[in-house]
Amino acid sequence: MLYIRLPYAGGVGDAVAQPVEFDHRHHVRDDGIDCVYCHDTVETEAFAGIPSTERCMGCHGQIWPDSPETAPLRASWRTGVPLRWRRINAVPAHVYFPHGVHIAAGEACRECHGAVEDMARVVRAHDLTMDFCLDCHRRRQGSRAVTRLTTCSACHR
Amino acid sequence: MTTSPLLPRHEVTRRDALKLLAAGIAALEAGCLSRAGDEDIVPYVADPPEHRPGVIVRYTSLLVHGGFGYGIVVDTRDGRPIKIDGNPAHPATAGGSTPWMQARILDLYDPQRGRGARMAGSPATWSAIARRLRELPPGPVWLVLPPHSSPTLAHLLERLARQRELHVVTDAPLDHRARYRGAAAVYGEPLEQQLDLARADVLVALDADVLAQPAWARAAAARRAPGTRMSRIWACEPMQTPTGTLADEHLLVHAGEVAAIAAALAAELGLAVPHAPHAWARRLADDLRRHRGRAAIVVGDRQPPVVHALARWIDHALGNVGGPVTLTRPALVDPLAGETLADLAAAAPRAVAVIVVDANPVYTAPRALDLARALAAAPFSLHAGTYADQTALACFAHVPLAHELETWTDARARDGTLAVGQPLVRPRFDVASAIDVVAALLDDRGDARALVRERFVDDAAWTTALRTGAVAGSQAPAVAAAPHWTPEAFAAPTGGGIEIALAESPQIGDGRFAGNAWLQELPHPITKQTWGNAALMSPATALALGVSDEDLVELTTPAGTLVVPALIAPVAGGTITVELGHGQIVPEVPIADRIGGDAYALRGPDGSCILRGSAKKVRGTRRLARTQTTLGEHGREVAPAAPVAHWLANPGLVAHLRGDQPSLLPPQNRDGVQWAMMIDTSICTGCSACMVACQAENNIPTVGPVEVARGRHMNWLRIDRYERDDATVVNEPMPCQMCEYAPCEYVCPVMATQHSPDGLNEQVYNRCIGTRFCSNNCPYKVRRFNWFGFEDTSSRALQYNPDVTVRSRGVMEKCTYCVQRIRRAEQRALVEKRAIAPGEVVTACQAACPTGAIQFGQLAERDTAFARMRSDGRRFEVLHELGTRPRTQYLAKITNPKESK
Amino acid sequence: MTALAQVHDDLFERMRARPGRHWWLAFGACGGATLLLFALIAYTIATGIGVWGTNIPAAWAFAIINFVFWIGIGHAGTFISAILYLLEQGRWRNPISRLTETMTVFAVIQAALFPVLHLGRPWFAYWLFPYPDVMGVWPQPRSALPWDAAAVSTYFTVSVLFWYVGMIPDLAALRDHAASPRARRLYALFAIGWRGDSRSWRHWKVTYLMLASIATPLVISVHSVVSSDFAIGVTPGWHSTLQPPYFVGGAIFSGFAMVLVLAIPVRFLYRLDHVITDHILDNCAKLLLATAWVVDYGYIVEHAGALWRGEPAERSLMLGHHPASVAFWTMIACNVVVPQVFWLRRARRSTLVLFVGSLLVLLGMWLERYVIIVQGLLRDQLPAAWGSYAPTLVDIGILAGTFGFFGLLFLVFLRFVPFVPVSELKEELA
Amino acid sequence: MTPEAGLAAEYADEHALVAAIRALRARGIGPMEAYSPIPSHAIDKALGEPRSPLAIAAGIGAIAGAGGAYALQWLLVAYLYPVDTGGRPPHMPLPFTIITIEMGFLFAALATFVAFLVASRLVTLWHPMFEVPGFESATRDGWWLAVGTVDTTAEDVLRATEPLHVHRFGGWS
Repeated sequence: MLYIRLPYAGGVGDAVAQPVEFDHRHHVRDDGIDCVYCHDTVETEAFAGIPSTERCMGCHGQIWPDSPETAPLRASWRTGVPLRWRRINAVPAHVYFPHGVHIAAGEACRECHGAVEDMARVVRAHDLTMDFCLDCHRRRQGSRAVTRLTTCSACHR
Repeated sequence: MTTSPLLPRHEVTRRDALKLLAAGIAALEAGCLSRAGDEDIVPYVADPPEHRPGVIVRYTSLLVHGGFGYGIVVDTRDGRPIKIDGNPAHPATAGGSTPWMQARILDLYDPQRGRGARMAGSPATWSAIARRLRELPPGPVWLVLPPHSSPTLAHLLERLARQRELHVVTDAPLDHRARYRGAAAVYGEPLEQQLDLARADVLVALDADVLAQPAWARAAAARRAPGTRMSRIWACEPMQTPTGTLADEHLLVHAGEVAAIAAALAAELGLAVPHAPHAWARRLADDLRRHRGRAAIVVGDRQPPVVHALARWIDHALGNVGGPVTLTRPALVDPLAGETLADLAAAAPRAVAVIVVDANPVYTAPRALDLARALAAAPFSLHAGTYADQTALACFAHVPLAHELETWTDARARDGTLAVGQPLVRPRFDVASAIDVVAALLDDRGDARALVRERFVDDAAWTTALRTGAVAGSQAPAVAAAPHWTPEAFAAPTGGGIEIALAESPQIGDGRFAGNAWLQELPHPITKQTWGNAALMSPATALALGVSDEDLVELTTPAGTLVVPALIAPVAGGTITVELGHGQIVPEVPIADRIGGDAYALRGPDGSCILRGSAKKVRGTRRLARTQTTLGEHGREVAPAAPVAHWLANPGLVAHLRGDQPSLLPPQNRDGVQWAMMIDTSICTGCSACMVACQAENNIPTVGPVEVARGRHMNWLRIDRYERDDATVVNEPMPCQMCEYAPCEYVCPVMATQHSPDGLNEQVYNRCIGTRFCSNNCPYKVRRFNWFGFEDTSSRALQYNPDVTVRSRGVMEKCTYCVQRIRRAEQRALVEKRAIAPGEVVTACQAACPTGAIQFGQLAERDTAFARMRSDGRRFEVLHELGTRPRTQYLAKITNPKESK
Repeated sequence: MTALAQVHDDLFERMRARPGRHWWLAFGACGGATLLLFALIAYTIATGIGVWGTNIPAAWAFAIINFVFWIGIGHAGTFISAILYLLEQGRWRNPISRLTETMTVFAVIQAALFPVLHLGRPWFAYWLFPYPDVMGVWPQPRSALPWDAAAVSTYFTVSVLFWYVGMIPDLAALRDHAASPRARRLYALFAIGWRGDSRSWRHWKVTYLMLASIATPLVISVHSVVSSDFAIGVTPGWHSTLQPPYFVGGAIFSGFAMVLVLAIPVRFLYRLDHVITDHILDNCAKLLLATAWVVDYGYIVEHAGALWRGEPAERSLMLGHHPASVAFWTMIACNVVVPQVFWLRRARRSTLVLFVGSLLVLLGMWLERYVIIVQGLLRDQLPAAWGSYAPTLVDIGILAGTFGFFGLLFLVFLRFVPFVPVSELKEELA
Repeated sequence: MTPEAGLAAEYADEHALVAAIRALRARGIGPMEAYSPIPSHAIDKALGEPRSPLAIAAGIGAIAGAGGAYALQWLLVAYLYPVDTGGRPPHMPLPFTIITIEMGFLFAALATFVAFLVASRLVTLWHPMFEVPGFESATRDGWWLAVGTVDTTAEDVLRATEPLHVHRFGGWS
């Protein structure tokens, strides 16, 4: 009961090693690449989309073609074995979170993901508990009444 | 719907998709709080075109059954086919489906198929077996094939016949030849009877389950609206079929007497044929005369050729041909040609090879032939079949048969329409298709795709065929044929004892689907029995034999004996019906192994399904796994029905069974988006396609015969059968009623079930603690409980619908109106900034229903099929007096019996 | 030697008697059954409640029947020790009050096993209580199950307090006259320093009175709440305003049977005929007869109601053939016929007749719950959904196990705690 | 208030004890406490102790429990997450009443018990009186009196009341 309220329990701020030391600060801040360029289905689909090796190579075929940083990428392209990223922001399997609708409703990515553009290595910004979701949904509908946004089957099926 | 060129690069990514999914399944086990880095995300190496993660892509393809093609559309997600539905553009399905069509998706992931190819008892690969085929020495090759209509296969066989001595045996356990023999007797050639039931005022089914064909069911249902244009269905059969439950004039007779009735009918209509007058036939003849040219007579394949011949003659006598009935050349490749299994049994030792494709003759052929020995005697024998079944064990080599969604096929519908079946996933096992086998014999290295493609003139035709799922205008042209036939005197049913009528199982067919758990656990449309068969008999017969339900009975025919439990059913007195396909001894197919009794053992060498024999009670009983044991209404008005005349005279017939009850509770909100369902009991045949569709869509587990017998079957949607006092039978599909004042909701102590603003009764699995109070308080008993951990972790889990939670042990579950489809549509609409269009949300059961008996929509809808049913005067609520105000409502059953005089 | 001393010494001497062979035999049997109980509970939780006979439609069966049965047993205990106390029936109340209170506490312990055990996911039972979770979802006070949780936990707590407060002076006595220092230290702990000073006695009297007056309405409320598990449902045979009084009557009925089943052997084994007198047993038998008529009246109303209300579901359930007809007729025999022998004074005075009669009543009352719960579910509103029910060995083993566990606790209590309220008996002398 | 030290005397029966209390009070000697195997109204009268106020504690507990329970139910299902269950209104007094009543009983009982422990100074596992030889008779048939003084006049008066025996206890023993 108390444990579950600790940020630790929600995995907030856990540092997780990724196959490639991918730095969002650099790509978003320095290079000014828009989130949607890589997470290309986020605006319409449930799944935000993780760029394929092909997509990464699109740039890194020319840029840093022989940097050790991008070596795993080239290996994946060569062997056809996909990269295995570690999932940072996850909800349990019985929760259905559609990205598209949230973006369409005008939510900013940072509402749940935090300021990813400032993260060298992505960490979880919120514990993503049901309370966290409900609070936001209730703020958006402006009441505690149960509506399309706060009924069970909005997220659980 | 889009085509799928299936370039090799996709194949790679499709496999990755499967990997991706495996991770997803693992995640299902994850606990309530996810931690960072618990799961992996596996992106594609290269993005496949036309693919967006998590988006359903629909492809057309084809299923083949009894030699005919059934066009389908398949939902695939991340490269994984997960759901099959009928293709509206294909004449055989017209968008509807059947239980076996819905269940075929399970076979695709069936671990029982994965036993792998083998030769001489040791594991082998298809390529190794194919090499053996290419290197066969010259000499006679025997090929056992099911009836087929594939132009590609026909072409290859012609080529093969030119190369070497080829003997083709067409093996259909339930012989379809009688139909063609009858036609041949009348017309001189085996013409096929085509039906346009939308034009039939009178439909006569002589021992024929006409409405089992989805397209025909759809057409016939269109004529069942109560009123002046309402059709009349006459059925006479030894045991009631789904068609029989809709019949307005129903007669139970010995299967052997159907011929006599057909003769009496023909005589009434002026044919000089030896007959005995028959009252039912006279009334029918009278009705037919009143509807000259607007009737159709259909005869079951089980009946002897003479009955088919009589029916054809009657069609002409009444001028039905050119009306509801047309004649074409058969779509099956020369249905009457080919040799028999008897020839094979004799010739096997002299053959260089015996090759059995997609058949299990060792199990289905008359035992006297002893095919197992014959196959063993052949120098080389190969079985290409779905499972490592009896024939596989008797053969030298075995290769798993490719599923239709794993390979390229083509086939014609009964009306001749050609369609191409495209694979939607790379085979999970080392498999071969019929085309592969024949191609190997031909030493033709072209792959199946190329061979099927050859049959098409250009790319345009090819892609159109793939996109639409049917080649437009390819149906067989009507042929004008006059009957020149003088009926020979035919043998009336002879022999004493009792009649034993063998029938195809409505669940597992002739046994080919015995390995499919969904179909094994599907309740029989009439007897509600699952997992096995029984000696089905009338109460009178049971009384005469001194048996009651579940007592063991020994059936004996000249060919053999069989011991099965008795079960009282709507069967003609003096007839015992036993369904085929069960009682297989197949250790490598656990689902089918030793379930029920093997009725093939009773068949004589002629392969007839209508036998005379004896039956006697033997010691012991066997528990039958039935899902419904009470058939009466017991004083409750839950299945109202009336003859059309009475209904037209009393429009308020069921008015007292609908509308709001006085209540102390605040009125329920019905504004805005409010979902509801309508079910028309007048056109529900009880075929049960909806039940399997629901199972496929909602990840519903199967629990096996023992658990079903203990009252723990899991189907969210069941079809209740009521035999009313007035002898009308009502099929009443029973999904969640979505009560506005739901008794289940206020008794849940943890709010795991409650009401959504759009009128859904929600069940939250992850909140449920399993008190089961909701089920006790559900007057409709539509809730199902996970008594054990029923979720499947085998490769079958790949079929799971990712949009639906896989329920764990100890939680309650129930029909949700396919809420995942509703929410998906809602979200699509939100993203596209529009409202949900009427008819945009289609539930799985609604999509599967061949007759359109199930309609789903919003209360606010106007002039949609749903809205029309909602405003129909036949609308009633089940258990209306309880004041639960169900959102699922029904239309009373109206029949159209012939006024008797 | 004063009269007080005589009573004191006499009673304690008898109660401290070394356990005889009977005690050890009973202890062994009950211990075995208790082990079986916990083994089966572990098996059920590990495998799933599918190991029981429950199904759809009979989603509730043995677990809930046992729950209602054991809760009911408790009632007579509270009735005797609280209500008779308020009615100043001390003469025949005091000697058996401790026994009956103990019976209540231990019976409620048995009952309390089931609401948790019968869940599909017992490890989430705590969701029934409002605790500050991170889900923002709460229990549902419109459902009868949280009512149960509240009623049963209240009933248990109050019973334990009442039981313990009454026991403090006797525990002090045991402390002061204990044989061994170890026993002395142990009893000193439970006696919490009772010295019998006039202040404590004054507060003690009031406390005991208050607890008695709180326990009294609980006798009515608890089983009324339990009955609402059924009364608030739409299931035929459940949905009836008759249930609360019917259940309370039945509870006290079965409770008195259990009192006799316990008191008679105790009186025999500890030679307490002069304490637990024939007069007391006679009174219990009279109450048994009276409450039997409450229950029988329930049966009559139930069936008459079905007859004139004429609701098809109820009619076919009550007047049609009973799917559990064997259980039904056994129940009628045990609850209607058997108690009538207690019209006879000789029957009321014969411990054997009392003992056997009480056992039959216990059987009958268990079957009554079986008939109410299972039969209603098997013959629900929609005929197509009718089903059948058969218990499994696990069901039966768990039921037997609870009797063992109950007996075990009771034997241990007899051995270590004054099961006759000595101080109250002394008080009567003065 | 109960003497922690002073003189302890045992008497043959209730009358003797009561008489002694009267005698000592007449001389204004105190404080005093009587110990008896059974509750005795006579002793209370002699000591002039007021009636026990525990009923009030029960009342407070009942009101607090019931009020709290009802408020909590309203908060949880009518305010925090007012979901529609079976078309019932979010705030439903009737069903809420049941848990309210039960909680009233529960907290009344708990309050009474706690008040009892506090008021009668219980859970004091050791007390000077326990050191007095023969005091264990207090839970059998002994009638004891404790006086919170040791001055000679008090002792003389005490001995004049014909106790069975007198001991010093507490600090002076």
